Amino acid sequence: MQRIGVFVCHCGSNIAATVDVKKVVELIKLEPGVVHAEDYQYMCSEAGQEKIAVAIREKGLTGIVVCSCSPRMHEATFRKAAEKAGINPYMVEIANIREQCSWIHKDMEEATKKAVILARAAVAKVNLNAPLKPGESLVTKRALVIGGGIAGIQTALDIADAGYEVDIVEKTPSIGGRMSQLDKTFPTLDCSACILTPKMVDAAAHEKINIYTYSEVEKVSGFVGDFTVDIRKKARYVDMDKCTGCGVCQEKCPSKKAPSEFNRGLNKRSAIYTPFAQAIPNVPVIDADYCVKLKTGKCGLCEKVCQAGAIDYTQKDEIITQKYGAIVVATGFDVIKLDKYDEYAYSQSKDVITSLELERIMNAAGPTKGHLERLSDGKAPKNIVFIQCVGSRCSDNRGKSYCSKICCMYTAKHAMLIRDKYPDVNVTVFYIDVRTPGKNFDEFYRRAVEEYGVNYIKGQVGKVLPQPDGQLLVQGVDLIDNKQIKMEADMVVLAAAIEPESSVRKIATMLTASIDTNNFLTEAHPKLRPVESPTAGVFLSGVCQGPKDIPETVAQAGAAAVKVVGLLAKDKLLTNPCTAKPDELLCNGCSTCANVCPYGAISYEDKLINDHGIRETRRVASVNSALCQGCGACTVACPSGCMDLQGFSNRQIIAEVDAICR
Amino acid sequence: MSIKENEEFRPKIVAFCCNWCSYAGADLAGSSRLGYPADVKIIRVPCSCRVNPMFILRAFEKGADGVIICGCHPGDCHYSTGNYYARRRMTLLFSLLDYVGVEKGRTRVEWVSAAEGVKFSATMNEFVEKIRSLGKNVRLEDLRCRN
Amino acid sequence: MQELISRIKALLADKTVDRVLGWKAGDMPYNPEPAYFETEEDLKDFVYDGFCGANLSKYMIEASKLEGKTLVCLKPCDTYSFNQLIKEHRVDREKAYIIGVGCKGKLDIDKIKAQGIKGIKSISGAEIDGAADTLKIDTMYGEKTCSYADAMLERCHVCKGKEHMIYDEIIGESKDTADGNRFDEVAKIEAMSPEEKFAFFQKELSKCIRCNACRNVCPACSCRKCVFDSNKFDSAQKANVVSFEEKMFHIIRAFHVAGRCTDCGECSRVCPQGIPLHLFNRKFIKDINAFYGDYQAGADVDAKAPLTNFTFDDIEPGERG
Amino acid sequence: METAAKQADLIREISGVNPYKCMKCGKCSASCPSYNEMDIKPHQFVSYVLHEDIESLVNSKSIWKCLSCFACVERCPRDVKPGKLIDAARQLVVRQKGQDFLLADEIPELLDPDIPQQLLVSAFRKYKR
Repeated sequence: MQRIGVFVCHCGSNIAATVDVKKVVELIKLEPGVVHAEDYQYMCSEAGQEKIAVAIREKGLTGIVVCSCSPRMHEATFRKAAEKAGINPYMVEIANIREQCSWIHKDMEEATKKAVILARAAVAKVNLNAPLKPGESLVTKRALVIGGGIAGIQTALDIADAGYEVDIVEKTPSIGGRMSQLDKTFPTLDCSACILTPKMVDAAAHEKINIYTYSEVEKVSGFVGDFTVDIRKKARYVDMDKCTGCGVCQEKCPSKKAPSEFNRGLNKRSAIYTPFAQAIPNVPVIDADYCVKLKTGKCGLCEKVCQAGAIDYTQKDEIITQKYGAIVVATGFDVIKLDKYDEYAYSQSKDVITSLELERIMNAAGPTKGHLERLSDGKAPKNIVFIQCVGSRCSDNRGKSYCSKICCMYTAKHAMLIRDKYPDVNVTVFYIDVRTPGKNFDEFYRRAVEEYGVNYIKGQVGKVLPQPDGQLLVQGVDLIDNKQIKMEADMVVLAAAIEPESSVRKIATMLTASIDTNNFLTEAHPKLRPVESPTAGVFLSGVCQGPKDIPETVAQAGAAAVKVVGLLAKDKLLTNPCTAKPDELLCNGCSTCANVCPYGAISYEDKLINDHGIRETRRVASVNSALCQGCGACTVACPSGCMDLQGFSNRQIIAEVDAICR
Repeated sequence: MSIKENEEFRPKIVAFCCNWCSYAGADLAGSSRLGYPADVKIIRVPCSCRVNPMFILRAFEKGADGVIICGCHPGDCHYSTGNYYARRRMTLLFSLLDYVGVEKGRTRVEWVSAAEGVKFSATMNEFVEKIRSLGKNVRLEDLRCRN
Repeated sequence: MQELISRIKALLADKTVDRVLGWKAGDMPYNPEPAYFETEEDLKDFVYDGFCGANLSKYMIEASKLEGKTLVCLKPCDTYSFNQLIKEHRVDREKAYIIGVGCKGKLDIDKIKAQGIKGIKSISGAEIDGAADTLKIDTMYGEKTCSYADAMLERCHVCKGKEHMIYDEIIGESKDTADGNRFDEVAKIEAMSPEEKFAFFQKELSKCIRCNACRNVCPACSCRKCVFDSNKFDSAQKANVVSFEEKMFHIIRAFHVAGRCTDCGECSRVCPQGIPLHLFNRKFIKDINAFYGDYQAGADVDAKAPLTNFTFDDIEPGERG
Repeated sequence: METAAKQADLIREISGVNPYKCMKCGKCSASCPSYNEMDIKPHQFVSYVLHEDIESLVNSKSIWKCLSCFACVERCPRDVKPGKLIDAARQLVVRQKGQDFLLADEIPELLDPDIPQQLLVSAFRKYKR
């Protein structure tokens, strides 16, 4: 029988206000095995931990139950405290009487009763705990960054500057991401390319950074410190070493009908292309869907004009397998599809555009060379209407329930830039709320109103009706004047909601990183661990975790990099000792467990077994504890109960069930 | 011990929650103060695939009135495939329990992510309500366990 | 039967096999029992007729550990069990010489007795070589007859077919005796109200005396030590006092063999209390077929078992298939 | 006061609308083809229910000017469905008059050039038995 000490935390008043902690102490003392029980203000404090240590020494405790907050919060704290006081850290169990009790119940009697039951269950479990010892695994000193936008670039630069090798995997032909598509950035109106391009160059030139563009992550296996990743390098049909980036091939290419991804499909590009002038690497790719040579075997013009001899139509996809200690997801975002918003006539009129399309139109390298003009007839617009929250803050099934966060600011930016460059253009913004938390943000928005005379109307637009003469009839409401407004516009700009890049789901599944209902990756803790995924060794950078602007993204990228560096700086990691363990005497050798193991951690061997004096060589399971992650799938698959999970054994769980149902 | 007629029926409910999603979802429900009845007691397991049918039957045998298993959404399992196995096992087990006359509402599987505190709380409220309407479990109880 | 015996003798004589796993005559004309035969002399008791329902594949687990080859007689439905045991590495194919014996349906003495036929002295017409139409029963009260089909085991009315799934040679003819729908009984229970279902199983299972015959005969229930005998779950057998213990036992037993049970029907055949235990297993089989596609355990050694497999869009627990 | 609360509850019950979901964006009013005819605008309907001023609603012109075109229901980003509130207020009046149900035979005599025909169609759809 264990000698168990129970420690009940008040958590200030968080627990004590709803749970009668004295009563819990009094009742839990009656449980078999409990030789000590006490309560304290803050068990997690230095003094609280000392109480545990003193009790271990004085009462010879062999097991500890702490009734406190969630084990996800302080299990590690109390395990360390126990270890310091000389008992095995895995002899500690937590009864979660805060998140699962005091915080959700109001009635003190009821909450106290439940707290006692939860404590009993923990005591019943500890009675069956056994000391466990973690194994060790080596750390591969190399990081993978998935996504080559500003988030990925910054993370990679920071990791590389700390002296570790980093690979960036980017699925498009160039790094740069969404930021490279922007014209200016708020709230200072710097030119986006002017501040991004140097970072791209830095990344490309960094000796510790290796960039795989036009590549995708195909498969991930392993675990923190020792991931093995397959990267598919898509056939580029251009030899990266030979190409000089002269651009002649793109000029001569006869197939110029492919919609330009970089310009959001607003104009066309050639089949062989670099997405934009500052692309890194400055090596084009051939789009096999449009290349005449690859489709019909005829043409081959680019090969003929290429003086470097870099064109290679025979190139094939290549799989690169690499080991990494840590993985950063920086997959970024896209704007939502607007096909469910017929009322805004996005698909009916070329002059109804998204804000990201406007960025391209205003950009000197864009489809209109930076001239503000209507895409339908090339005329200069006189009246522009901006509509906010298109698909954001929607609780219906058409849009997203969250605020996309960046739209208020970029719309103020657009309005201001237009009024600055074209003072005779009237700009109207329909808004629900203007949200400008951020340094110099509200000042920025006020300048748009006060200095640039942008007409902000509180209210929404109900519909946009294209007129026969090409004008757009905008019907909205002014909630302050309590008037319905009908106005003509020649351009309507929609602040479409942003959503995580579509490939993130697949990547999250490969990484077993959790994802929320909106496809944003979940952080390990919403406040305290915002750049880590709950999956060890996986970190989050940029909009894949939630909407954010450039400064926030860069800050988060740096934070993720520090977490990665902290991990890579270690030579060894302790592995989870809660692994599966077979009882050879009971093993049938049937292989059922191996069939469900996701890690291939179970193998079979013919082994001489001494079963109470009967010696027999037979086939039995053995678990590689370095590979086993402790999910327990095998324990249920095993019919004989031979396979058990250390730390969550069958008997332990049954004891908890019994204690709860008592 | 029989329930007195004027006494409100307070069911015993065991909730198995996987450590990575649902337990964290329960924590989020807690820190968001989204209440649910105290009848629900949570047992932390590493993954929904750790839940052995033996545990469920044991709970019923010892007098539980309902058992709910919560895990990561399919596709989001921390161990990548655990909840897929759990899904098949529980589908078949629940179907058999229904077949032997255990009311279907007494067992439930719900996928709750770490971000779904609201869903966790709503699910538990709903489940407790359901069990209250079904009343005490007598069909799988071991009569010797009654006091 | 003569052809079978002479072939067995030859195989024993030329040392192809060291022993034979078959059936020997019992003390009554209708209760032959599984037995090993090592010499020609032993074989005088060898019998194979309509009452040899016992599935011998499970005995091959122990036989696989013996020196040399064991000849085993397997009926078509027994071969599914044998395949399943190969899949689970419980038997050694190399140690087995399988004679696929013909089968025209196996008989259930209780069904004969239920027709009021008592004081049985001898039975003819159960020989495997015959037409298997009518049984002639010589009783203390004179000669009675009974149709072969009416005397068949429940499982033979839902026969899986006359093909042997695995064998070294086949001796004798087989017949597909199916004349019923395998899942009719299950569907009947499914259609009941929860109260009726509970009452039905309560009534059946309360007969259980926990003799473990079902477990011991089951080729899938072949654990070295059953969970109900070990302390792994604190679930070791306790005194038989109330009804639930049996329910727990039978539900878990059925769950442990789910996806592995070939529906050989031995559990129901051997139950001394006549509990239709196959109704548990068959419910699982019906559900597996409905939810995850048709699956016959033991038909294909390489197929993935339903419970160690999944698809991304499997139905959710509680949903109907 | 108490009856006002009761009536507000009734409107919520009939319409199935939770007015607390409204984020006051005004898209309903922006979409409404009868906006100018209405004394209480669609977006105000929601706040009237919220503030339990049902008296004003049932006496408003708006409930008879609403075309039941459901543009506001269709486009509301928060699933508040002001059109259903208006419908409910109208039903409240109809019920007070003891005319819970509408028969096809009664429609011709209800036809009035001032009432949009779609209102009748919509009412029939909703109140017929």
